[in-house]
Amino acid sequence: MNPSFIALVVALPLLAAFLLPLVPKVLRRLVGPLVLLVVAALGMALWQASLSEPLVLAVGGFRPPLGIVFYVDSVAALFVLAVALVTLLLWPWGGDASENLDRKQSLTLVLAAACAGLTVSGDLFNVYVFYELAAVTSYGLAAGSRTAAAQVATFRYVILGSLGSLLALIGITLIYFRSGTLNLAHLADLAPQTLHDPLGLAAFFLILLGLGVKAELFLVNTWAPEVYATAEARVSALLAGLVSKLALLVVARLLVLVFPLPEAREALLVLGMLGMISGEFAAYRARDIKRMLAWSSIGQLGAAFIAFAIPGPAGVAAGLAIALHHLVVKPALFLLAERWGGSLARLAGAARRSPLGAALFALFALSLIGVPPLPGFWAKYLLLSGLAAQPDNLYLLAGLVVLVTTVVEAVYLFRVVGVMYGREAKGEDAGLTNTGSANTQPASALAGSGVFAALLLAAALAAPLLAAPLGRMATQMSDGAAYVARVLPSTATLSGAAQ
Amino acid sequence: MMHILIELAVMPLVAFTIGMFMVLMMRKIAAKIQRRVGPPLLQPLYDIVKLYAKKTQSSHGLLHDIGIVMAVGGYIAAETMLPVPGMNGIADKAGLLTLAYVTMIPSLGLALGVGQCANPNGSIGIARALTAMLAYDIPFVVIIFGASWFYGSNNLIEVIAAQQAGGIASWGVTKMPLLAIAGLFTLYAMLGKQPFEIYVAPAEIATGPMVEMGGKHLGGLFVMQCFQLFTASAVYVSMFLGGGENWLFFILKLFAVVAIPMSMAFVFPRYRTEDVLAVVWRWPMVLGLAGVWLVMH
Amino acid sequence: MNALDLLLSLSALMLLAAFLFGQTRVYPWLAGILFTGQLVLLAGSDLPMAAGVGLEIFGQQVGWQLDGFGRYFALITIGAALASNVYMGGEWGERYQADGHSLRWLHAALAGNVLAMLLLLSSKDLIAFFIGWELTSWAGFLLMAQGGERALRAALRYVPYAMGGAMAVLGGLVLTLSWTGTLDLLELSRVMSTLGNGQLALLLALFAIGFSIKMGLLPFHLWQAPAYAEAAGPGTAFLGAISARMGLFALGILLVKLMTLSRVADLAFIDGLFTARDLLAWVAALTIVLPTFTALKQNDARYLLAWHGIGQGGYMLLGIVMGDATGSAGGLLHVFNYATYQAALVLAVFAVMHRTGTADLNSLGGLVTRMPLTFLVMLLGIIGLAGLPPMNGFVSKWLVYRSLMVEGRPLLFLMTVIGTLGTILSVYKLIHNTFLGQLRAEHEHIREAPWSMTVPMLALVILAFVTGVAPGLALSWVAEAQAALGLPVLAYTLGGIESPRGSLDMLWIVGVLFAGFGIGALLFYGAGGRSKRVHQLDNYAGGHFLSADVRYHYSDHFYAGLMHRIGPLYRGSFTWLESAVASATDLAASLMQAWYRQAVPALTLLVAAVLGLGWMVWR
Amino acid sequence: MKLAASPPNNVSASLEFLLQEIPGLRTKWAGPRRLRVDLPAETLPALLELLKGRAGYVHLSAISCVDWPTQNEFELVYHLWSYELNVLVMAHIRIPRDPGVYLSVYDLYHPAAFFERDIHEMFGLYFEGSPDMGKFILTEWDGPPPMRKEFDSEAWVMNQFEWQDYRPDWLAEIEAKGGGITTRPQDIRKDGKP
Amino acid sequence: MSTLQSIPVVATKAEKPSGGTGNLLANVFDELTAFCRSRSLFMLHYCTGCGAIELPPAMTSRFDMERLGIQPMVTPRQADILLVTGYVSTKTLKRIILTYEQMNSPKYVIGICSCTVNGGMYWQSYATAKVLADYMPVDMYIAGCMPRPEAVISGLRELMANIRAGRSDNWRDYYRRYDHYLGNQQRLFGENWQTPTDVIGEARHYGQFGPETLGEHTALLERHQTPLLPFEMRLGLGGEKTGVENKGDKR
Repeated sequence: MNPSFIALVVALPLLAAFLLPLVPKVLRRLVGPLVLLVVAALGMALWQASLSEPLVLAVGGFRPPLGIVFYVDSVAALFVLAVALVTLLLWPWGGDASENLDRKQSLTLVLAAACAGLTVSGDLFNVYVFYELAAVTSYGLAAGSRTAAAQVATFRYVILGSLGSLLALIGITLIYFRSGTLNLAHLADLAPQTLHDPLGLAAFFLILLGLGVKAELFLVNTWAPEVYATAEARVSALLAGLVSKLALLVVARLLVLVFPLPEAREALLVLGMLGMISGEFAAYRARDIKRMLAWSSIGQLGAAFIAFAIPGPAGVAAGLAIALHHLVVKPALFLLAERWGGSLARLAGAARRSPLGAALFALFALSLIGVPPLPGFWAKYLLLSGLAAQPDNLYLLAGLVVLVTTVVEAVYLFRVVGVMYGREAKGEDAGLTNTGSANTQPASALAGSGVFAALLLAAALAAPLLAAPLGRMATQMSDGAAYVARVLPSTATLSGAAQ
Repeated sequence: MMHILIELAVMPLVAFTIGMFMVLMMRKIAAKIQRRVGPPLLQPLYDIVKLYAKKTQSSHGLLHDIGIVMAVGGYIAAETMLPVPGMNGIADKAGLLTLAYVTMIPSLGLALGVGQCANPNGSIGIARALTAMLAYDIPFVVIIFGASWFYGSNNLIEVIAAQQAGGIASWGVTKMPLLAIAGLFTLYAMLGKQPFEIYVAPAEIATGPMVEMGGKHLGGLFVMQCFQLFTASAVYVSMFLGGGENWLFFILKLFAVVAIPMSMAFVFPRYRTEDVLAVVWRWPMVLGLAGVWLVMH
Repeated sequence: MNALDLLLSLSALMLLAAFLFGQTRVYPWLAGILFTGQLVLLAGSDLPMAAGVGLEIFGQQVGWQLDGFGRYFALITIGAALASNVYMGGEWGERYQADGHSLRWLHAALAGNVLAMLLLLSSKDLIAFFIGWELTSWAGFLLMAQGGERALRAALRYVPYAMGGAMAVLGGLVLTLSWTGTLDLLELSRVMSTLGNGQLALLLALFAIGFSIKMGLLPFHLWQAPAYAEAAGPGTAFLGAISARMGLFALGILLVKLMTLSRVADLAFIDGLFTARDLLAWVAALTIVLPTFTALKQNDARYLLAWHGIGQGGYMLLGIVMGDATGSAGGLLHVFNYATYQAALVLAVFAVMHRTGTADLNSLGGLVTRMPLTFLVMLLGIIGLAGLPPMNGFVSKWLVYRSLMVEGRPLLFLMTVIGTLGTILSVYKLIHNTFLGQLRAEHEHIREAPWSMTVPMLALVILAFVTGVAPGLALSWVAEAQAALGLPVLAYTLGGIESPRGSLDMLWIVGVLFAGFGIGALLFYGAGGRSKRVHQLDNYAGGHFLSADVRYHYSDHFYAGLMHRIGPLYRGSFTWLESAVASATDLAASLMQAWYRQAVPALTLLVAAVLGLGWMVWR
Repeated sequence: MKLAASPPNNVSASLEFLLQEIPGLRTKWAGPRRLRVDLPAETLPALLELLKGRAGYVHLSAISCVDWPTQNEFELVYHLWSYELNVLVMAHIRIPRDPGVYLSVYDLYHPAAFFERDIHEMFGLYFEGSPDMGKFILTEWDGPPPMRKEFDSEAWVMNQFEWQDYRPDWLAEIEAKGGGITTRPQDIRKDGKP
Repeated sequence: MSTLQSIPVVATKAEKPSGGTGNLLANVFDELTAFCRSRSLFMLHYCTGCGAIELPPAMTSRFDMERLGIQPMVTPRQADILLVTGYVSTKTLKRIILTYEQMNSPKYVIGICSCTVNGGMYWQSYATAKVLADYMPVDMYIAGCMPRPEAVISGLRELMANIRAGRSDNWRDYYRRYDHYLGNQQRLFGENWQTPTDVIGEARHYGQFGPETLGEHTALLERHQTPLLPFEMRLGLGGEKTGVENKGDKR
């Protein structure tokens, strides 16, 4: 498995996105899925290879500290695979005018490319470029549903996103100013001398805020509920499920390699707790499913932030488990919410008309809460056991927050289940619910969430088997020195030269 | 084994006869207080024989009859658990607490029987009777706790033996004065006479539970009343007055224990149900708890 | 495939079968056979039944093993499930299906509950325990949610309680893992008692809160009455009989096996004056009294019995907390006793509902002449519930009383007796308003409940009577449970217990009682003259001519006198507490939502950035 | 009866002045505070409203009925009382016997319902507009109205019941000593039967 | 015209103490029950008319009925003597008959005051029943327009003597000649007069069914009476689907 294939993972979707309009109309619909299938195959191959030993690709032959480096360890490979698969499942198959569909499909392909790039890129500037690319394409997709509400929400999202990117850029420049390099491995090597001071921490915080916009970090996630509520469910699923995880992954990698300091972890922990509390409690009062799912995803990402704040491989393992679990559950819920949008009252008695949809919703709710046989429980168990192992009281407080917010989450999720399995709405709002096929799920949504459900159940049954690879991935990702050794063969000479 | 069977028959008979004379004593006391001559010596017997000799009786169903059978049968069983001079029955196999529960079965049986009479007076009477039972059973149980803690066992035979060991000095009343007073007050409430007879209020609910009891049903209840008087006073005597060294003292103590409350009873009007609760939960309860505290420390 | 694997796979098979063809006529028979098979398997195999199935995940061994304590509860679970299954298979099931409910889901819920409880009872370590605990909660939720709109609402009210309890237990589990390094129950029983007082107190608090929520101890008991009352008929019987007792099983393991009662007694609030063990005892005592007197005021038979379910739980916990041989034997025996007569009572109430259509105590009356068998079941049931001699309820309550008397706890003893008297009053109200008094005109032609209902009820009540007359039969299982748990084992005989300080021999007591009844009957039927049955309108009413359309049955506000005295004490403070917590969550939620509706997000971003920087730089 | 110019000062004069408004009304003082008023039947409601409205006659204490078989008339007497004037007014009216119907004053004085119901039961006089004309006291009686003069109670009793000859031995002893019943029952009875 | 003496008292052999013939034990037992019946009389505390004001002085300390074994009881089920005191208005007579039928026999009726004998002071009134004996068998009259307590006590003592001697068995007469009494009652109350007590059923049950129990009056009663048969405890088992079966099984 020679390293050059890594570049394909990013280049292929990008190429396909721009060449899409030129392809004859007949083949045009097949280009996207085909490309994604190839990327998925590549991803699977990369994952097999990187499990034993991470792969490095210096683009264009320039030696690491100068040129662009692609570093693929098992976590990155897994996320590439995830990007390809989830984008394929959430692919805009049709239902629109053809030129509008072209635009959507190409934007999605660009987004896929950007996400793949984010996971594999080894240096900060590259990360920033791909992040900007992902941000812009998500603006385009979010406004895709052409309703006024979507336009306004996306506009607010654009303001926040760009401000965030600005802050990230300032942070990156600060780092470059202090350390003289942007390559992650080199930074990891130089960080102890140059970046472990208040200025370095300030740079980290700025990058955290910048990337946090996309990862729905507490201070900067006010855009999320509106965008997810108004955008197409497919787009919201993509953004909430996939893209936010990648931003989170980058922050985690930065935390592990460059800033393994307690202050940084503490910041992440506090923001994660606030995110979880605000997300879950806001969802408790939500009266409309999409907004509720939006707030619930903010809460879940808060939990992921808390998880990554735990030092050592335990933290990374918990973070990965929660991220992957949310990656599977949230898009499925958004797909279900497509036809069930709007106020909860419309859902009265929905279970009678679409029993499978309601059963899937209940299954995902159970897994989100962490009812044992389902993988959600193992994720929560890892998170809590990680938190309990820490001597610091702040971690115990975080554990308490996780427990309390889970109860709140259970209440609002099962309030929806209760409404669905309750009796039909009578009288005046009866007309509201059964407007034609309002309550029946379209085939595509059911198919999509069915696949996710199958994934979830497979993970539940094979939990013991998945535990080992997860552990290995966590140790591999949290081992900073190995990263440096792998990317920069003779560190001794280079550090001298760079001074 | 054989002597238990004999005692099973003899003890209730003895209890019934003593109970009958207690009823007579009660009516005589009432008469003397009201400056009347009072009933002849065997009046309770005449009443019971007349009731059983009734030619026509109206019954409201099988349960109405079984209620009376349970009432009388329950007390017959309870008598065998009460040690009397010379006969211990099955007192060693069932302690004080079991006796308190076995005496609840007759009232439950009566309640079921009256229930089937489908007479609102009866139902109201039973509701009040059960409330009164709730009232006086709580201090009674406190006293049982105190006594059994003091004697170290709730087996009546040992309780009596402990008291008779040292003559009057080791009687319950001398050792646990507060509990004895509380016990007497509770006994007074248990007998269901004047101030505590809200559930038999003749003018208001036509003798409550007994409203549809005629002939042998009422006869059964008169027999139960005799047993009730005997059992209550016998339990008190066994706990506080050293049980029966011989029959003469035993009977004297029994009549004394019943005479004291009865002499006060007929000058009182009648408490309402909530006032019965108030009185019985205030004085005997406080005395009982204080007595128990004293006994334990 | 050893015994426990067979047991678990059998119940898993039943869950699948119930889900697939639960609504057919064949399934109840199959389920009956399977349940009896499980019972025989359980009773027959020797202990401890180790299970082959197990998994190793994240460095923890997760396995299943059934010991004496678990088996005692498992027997009761499967017994209760068998009784409700027979009840469901008969005419009740047909009527339930005719009313539009799904019998398949009810059978699936019951089978799911049994499977979950078996998993919980046979857990070898805390993770398996937690898996079983959560599955039992959610299976319970599924069983409660059957049977209509009010049932669903009551079940939804249970969700926050269940999740709160589960999260407390999970928190405790995780802390135990970090402090002791192991999760296996056997090792924990050695290691946990060596923890410091502070750590032990936190663990006790977390676990005790989690377990007492399911058991319905005092502050967390509000969900249980509506949830158990509104569930479908046999569901209520099963839930009331055993579902809440899983909390007791967990508390038993926690207090006795893991932490050992002596260490629990060391955790003192005011240096030795009021220890954690006293706190548990007093919570149990209050749980006996308050729900029982709430049951007294209920006007619906199902709610009355559900409230009593909570009350009787207090006896069981009090017995175990006492810890001596008689007390713990009484507490554990009460689990079995209560399961038998409670299931019978609930099935009887539903038989009445099946025939008359309502369980409202103010619109029934006089059914004894029309449903005599159901009346007999309810009569023996209430004698058991009230704890009077011939029935088994008396034996277990007597054991608890005796241990309180020997241990010298007067106030606790007083509370239990107040609870018992309250029970006697409220059960008489139940049987009087339903079966005694004036038979309504519209109920004159109803018939006795069908065989499919009367047989399980009678079987349960006869079982209760037999174990009442010869308590030794049940005490053998209890002794085995005590040994498995590490409690001092009770020396029992067939009739009760022998001890100089006051013994109990039910064979003699019940024998003498029935001899007394015989003599009474002889006196009544022999000495008395002929008596004639009269119509219910041939009644004394102060000279007034009674007529069938006038309703003179005294049922509403039954204990008016008592209520005048203790009426003001019903302040509903717990309901106020629950609504306070609910409104606090609402307030927090609206605050959080306000954060997301802010007008200018960019401004907050900048302010946040400045604050963050400040925090990072000047830390 | 000419209208006096100025309203007289004392109570009785002012009452008389007031009553002049009713045509065909004759007043007669039966005592210092008792005024008998005779008026035609159809003007009675007007009188009642006048007295109630202008003279405070809020209390209708009774309606009594007198049976005049010879003149084939019923006489109804309405006893009214005023707490201000403290004078009892007895309004006498005569209505013919055969239709035996008169209008009810229930709307003015609610107690009239009972008086009218009683009179209906006892005299058979029907009051239109009275709330309840059902049986009042004699629930078991289905004979003619018993208070009518033509109803002979003793004859009805003689027809309905039989007597028993009660000659207890103690009466024989007294008679032996010369005592005994002074007025024998047959002397009391009109038809002379023992 | 029925005179008191002419009322046929049916002398049943069991009740009459036949002076030592027949087996001693049966005799002694009847002797004992007759004695106890006479020594323990429960008087129904039901004041039907003005004469009842004489009863309290007879009960309290000056005359003290209790020494004779007479106690006031509240409900007819418990009582033996029904004291009909004072005038008997038609309305009250209905309640008296209901109460009389609810009493357990052997039961005795004492007509206190002259109004129960021949109508007394209200003999002309259309509203009162004149002769109590027409409606129920009367055992003892205590005449007087309110007899003094001594008279009441002496009347009671005479009744006790009769009971002791077994002569006071008129309660059987009500069963044996029920048609006569029912006729008089229907004459006064109209044809659809009915009491909840099933007197004919009781007559059959207790073996007091004489030739005159049934007649045209009871036939009249049979036609319009809704049968008030007691609810037998029946075991209507069986798998009928609907809750309400065997409609209208009018027994």
